[in-house]
Amino acid sequence: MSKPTTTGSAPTAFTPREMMAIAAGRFIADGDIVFAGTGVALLAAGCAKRVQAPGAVIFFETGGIDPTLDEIPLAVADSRVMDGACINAGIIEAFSYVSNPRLHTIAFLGAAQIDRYGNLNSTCIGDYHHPTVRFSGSGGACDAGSLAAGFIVFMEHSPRKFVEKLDYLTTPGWLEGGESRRAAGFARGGPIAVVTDLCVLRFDETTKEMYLAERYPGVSDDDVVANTGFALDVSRAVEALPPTAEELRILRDEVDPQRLILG
Amino acid sequence: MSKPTTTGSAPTAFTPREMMAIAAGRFIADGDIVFAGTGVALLAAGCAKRVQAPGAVIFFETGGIDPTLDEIPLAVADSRVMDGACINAGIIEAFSYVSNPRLHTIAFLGAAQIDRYGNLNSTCIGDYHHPTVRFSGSGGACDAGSLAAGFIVFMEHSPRKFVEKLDYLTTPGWLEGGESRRAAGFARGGPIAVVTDLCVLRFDETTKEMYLAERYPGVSDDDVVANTGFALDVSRAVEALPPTAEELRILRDEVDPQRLILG
Amino acid sequence: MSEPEQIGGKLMSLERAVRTFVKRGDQVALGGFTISRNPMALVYEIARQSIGDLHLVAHSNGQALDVLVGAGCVRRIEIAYGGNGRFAPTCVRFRKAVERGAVVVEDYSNYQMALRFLAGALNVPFMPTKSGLHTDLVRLDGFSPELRRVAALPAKKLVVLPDPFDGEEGDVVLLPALKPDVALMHAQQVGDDGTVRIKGLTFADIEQAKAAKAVVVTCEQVVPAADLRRDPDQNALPPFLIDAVVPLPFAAHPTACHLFYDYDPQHLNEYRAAARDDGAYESWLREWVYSVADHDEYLAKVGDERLQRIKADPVRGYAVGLDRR
Amino acid sequence: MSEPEQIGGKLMSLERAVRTFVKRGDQVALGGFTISRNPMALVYEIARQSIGDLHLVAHSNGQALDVLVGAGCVRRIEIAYGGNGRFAPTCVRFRKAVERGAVVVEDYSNYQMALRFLAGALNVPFMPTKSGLHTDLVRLDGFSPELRRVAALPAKKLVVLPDPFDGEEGDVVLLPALKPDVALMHAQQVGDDGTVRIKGLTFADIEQAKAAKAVVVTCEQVVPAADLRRDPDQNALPPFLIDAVVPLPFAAHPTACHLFYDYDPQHLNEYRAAARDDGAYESWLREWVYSVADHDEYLAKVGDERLQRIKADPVRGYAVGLDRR
Repeated sequence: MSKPTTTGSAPTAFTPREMMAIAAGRFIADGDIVFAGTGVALLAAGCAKRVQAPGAVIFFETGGIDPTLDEIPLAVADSRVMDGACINAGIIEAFSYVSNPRLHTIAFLGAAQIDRYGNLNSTCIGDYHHPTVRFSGSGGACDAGSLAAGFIVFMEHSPRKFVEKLDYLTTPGWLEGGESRRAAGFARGGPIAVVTDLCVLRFDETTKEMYLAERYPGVSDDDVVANTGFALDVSRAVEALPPTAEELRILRDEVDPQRLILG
Repeated sequence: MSKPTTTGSAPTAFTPREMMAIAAGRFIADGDIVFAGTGVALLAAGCAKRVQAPGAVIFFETGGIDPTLDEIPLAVADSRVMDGACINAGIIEAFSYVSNPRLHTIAFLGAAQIDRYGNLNSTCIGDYHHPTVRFSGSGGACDAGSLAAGFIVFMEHSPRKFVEKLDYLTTPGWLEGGESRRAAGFARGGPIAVVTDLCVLRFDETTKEMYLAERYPGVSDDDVVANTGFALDVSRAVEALPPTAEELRILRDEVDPQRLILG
Repeated sequence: MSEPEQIGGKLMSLERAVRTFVKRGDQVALGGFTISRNPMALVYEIARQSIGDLHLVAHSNGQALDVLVGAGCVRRIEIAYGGNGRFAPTCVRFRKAVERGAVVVEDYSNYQMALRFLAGALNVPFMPTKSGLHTDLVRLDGFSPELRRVAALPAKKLVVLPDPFDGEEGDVVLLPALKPDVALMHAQQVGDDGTVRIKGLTFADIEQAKAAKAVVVTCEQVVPAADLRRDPDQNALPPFLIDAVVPLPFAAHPTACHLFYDYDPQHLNEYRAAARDDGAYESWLREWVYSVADHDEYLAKVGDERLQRIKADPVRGYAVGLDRR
Repeated sequence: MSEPEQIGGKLMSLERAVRTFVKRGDQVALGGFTISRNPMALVYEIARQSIGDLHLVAHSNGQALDVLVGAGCVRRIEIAYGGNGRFAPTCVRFRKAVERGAVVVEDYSNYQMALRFLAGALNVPFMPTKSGLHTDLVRLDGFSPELRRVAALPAKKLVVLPDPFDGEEGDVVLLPALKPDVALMHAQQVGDDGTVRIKGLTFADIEQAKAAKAVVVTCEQVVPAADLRRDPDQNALPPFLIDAVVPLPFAAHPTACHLFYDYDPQHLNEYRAAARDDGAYESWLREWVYSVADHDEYLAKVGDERLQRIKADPVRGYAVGLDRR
């Protein structure tokens, strides 16, 4: 099936990547600590901080906390996460903040596969001992998924990625759903939403199963279902608010003026 | 019984405290990390570094490592342990060095009581829950006694202090003697010597029981036995080498010129 | 940070910081070490506000511990060392209170207490160590099971675990995490965004702050955030862990503040002398704590001449040649 | 320190440092993180000396990992992340080697690996964490029991322990300590006494150095010890943990060294392109590693113009406005 590439008419035309950054950024509240990573996650964090959450702190798992970000870092160890930070911490110190129950840390994560409970695979495809495709591995994803107050997932929406069963469970989401995450020993956390190039998905409060929450303008329920490798409840779906002109201006002119991530 | 207060004739007359500092300092080898504390321990470390162990590192459990010591610190948290140090570490970092199997850390410790196996009490006299006398507590003594490559104890020699049974075992020595220290789970360490105002005591290689190794000039075996609250092997005792003129000069003119510890 | 000059609403008076963040019965972590960077102004204010039944947690503490105990604010203590170095090998009011049964103590070592703060900071239930195996620190509880229950403490002082990897490591001691209600500390500088910089040894202050549910910092100076953010490597704590900032020069007196001032030997000696006698100590408390309205009045009592005398050499960090007898 | 100019005999050439401290089959900890402060000169020299069968341990590593794997020096890897950020979301030679079964991998997370280095640094058998419960990181071993035995690794990848304090904490994961044979790292400055200063983020370099049996440091500058001892707060490692010091400007190239130079986007892009094809990669290795005699020749190949282009702004720490596409 085909996906929309640009939606709307000038001056509020936008790309799916722009929509993703803005939709994800809307989940951030003032005062949140944002475990940002790089790429579109960083755009989302940058938008959130400039739109509705000026007191949010952009945080890198390497230990760079609240840097100026005058330039976009291309890796979480980039010097650009250190410049003007309030503190350059070690890795252990950085994750101690992620885990700190006083702090409302929200992580942005990506993955190669996701299942209906928001568990993530960023390790491999195929048998773990003889993988057909090897990915980078967890990095800090498992840690953020385990310890943060919640996380938001960025995914390209395709049936290869939204799967019935993960090839490897790298990052704990709602595990087997229901109360299983708490029962496993996690005091908090879990996936809040999945932001794709088609839509925003959320998780049922009781079953913890993924459902379609918001379709982007121009996307149908069928588009989403066709690109999802498991059965999906679409009964609660509404159309997402498109990016405002102001959101787009901030994203393009302030967050990534060099278009290093927007492309 | 009476103890000698000054021994020998000018210019090599010396006090028991001077003898203690110099006798203890002689146990330090070049390259040792010396867990120094304050008081006479610091004098011993200062002597060792200037006499036979120029490459020894004077180390404070607070984290000040190899400071200039242009002035004598009066507590291990004194700014004088920070000035000119190679590193100002945290407490956890400091004890990680004590525990590091690559490093030969020798600790100088004091105590209120010691038993025949070199176990130490610096916590209380009487029942722990209703003590008749309360002392400062372990501080880092239990840690150094547990983790360092070895330790040397400074004691005032009296039957009240050299006891059959400790009121509280704060710092592990050879525990119940023999192989009991290794069996308890310690990979290394244990008391090397006890340096008192009368003598130097060491521990039998097999039984780990304390024995008299060196009497100070002018001290008899009987003086030592009378001041020790448990049976003591004196059969191996020799007379200690008195401080040399050079050792005394270094101690008095370089290590503690203000006589803050020598008195 | 809409109002940097107010440090996001965290800038407050000593009186308000203590009233807001220290409650009767709280578990309080004391920063500093023996005679260095003790949060003394906060301690005097706690005594003035008569906040009682405190549960103190510290590795080695001296003057702050002794004044809080002496003023009757303390009910329980978990600690490794109560002393002031050469100025009181065992803190006098601490010693008397334990011997009289006025406070209950549970003993650990310095490393053990620091690791317990680290466990709290990492939000894990315990930290392992080989320190203390077969000692009375491990064998003897200071707190009864009933007290543990009533005070919501871990069910056990600690746990000795055989090597869970079936190797040759032998036993290991598991130390339960500490999560104090409030950490009190004194720093050299706080940025007007709330970033904290400590110079010299940090002891376990950073772990204490991360483990605590609230953090109150007194400081020598509030400086522009940009000054501290020019070298983030040197900063100790981020703004989002700090609840109250009280700028108070000499707030660690009579203990030292590296690069700013030395300990005050005369004050510490006079304190020790007074502490030995109950009556003299009551007078001391009246003179130096209860009858003193605030920190300015305290400093006026100490006197400019004395403060000048302990002023630190800005390179060496202490008062060179100070008479310390 | 009888011969400060020789750093107590620890000052040595790249060739000698590698020959002395890196042996076939060693467990090697890689410092740095993805594209920052990787010990690249050491890695190139290991490849030139054809030291094989290495067991790499790292949290997140990129370029150093990929070159060592690509040059066939690596047999086993314990790691959290093999990538170069935007310059290779998964390192290409690493990916190919795993898919071809040329290396065996055991996966952990960043925090888990950092905690394992901390356990080694503290010389305790394990560290606890709540991270990874019920994931395949905890459920699936990468190494077989036989391999664990032969390679003298801990008998288990990790242990899941129920709350030993009988409280409400639930399960906790115990991660076994790492004690690498050698830690390789690159620092900005080393004093002529061997004191190491790292500027910017330290990642887990400090824990790795403390956990390792030997530590080899390349550095941008050797400076007088007195310069570093003027502010001991800023120093990362004491001299007594350092075995070899190799002063080599740009020894982290093409990864970044904060305050000194940025990563080299052009080099990283060319590397990725070459890595995709076995033949092209062989040529790349021949051109950039095997046919290069030493670090000076390497820098001459990179060229002054390129090195000037990536030179960092001394305040911001990176090359402002660098073309990073």
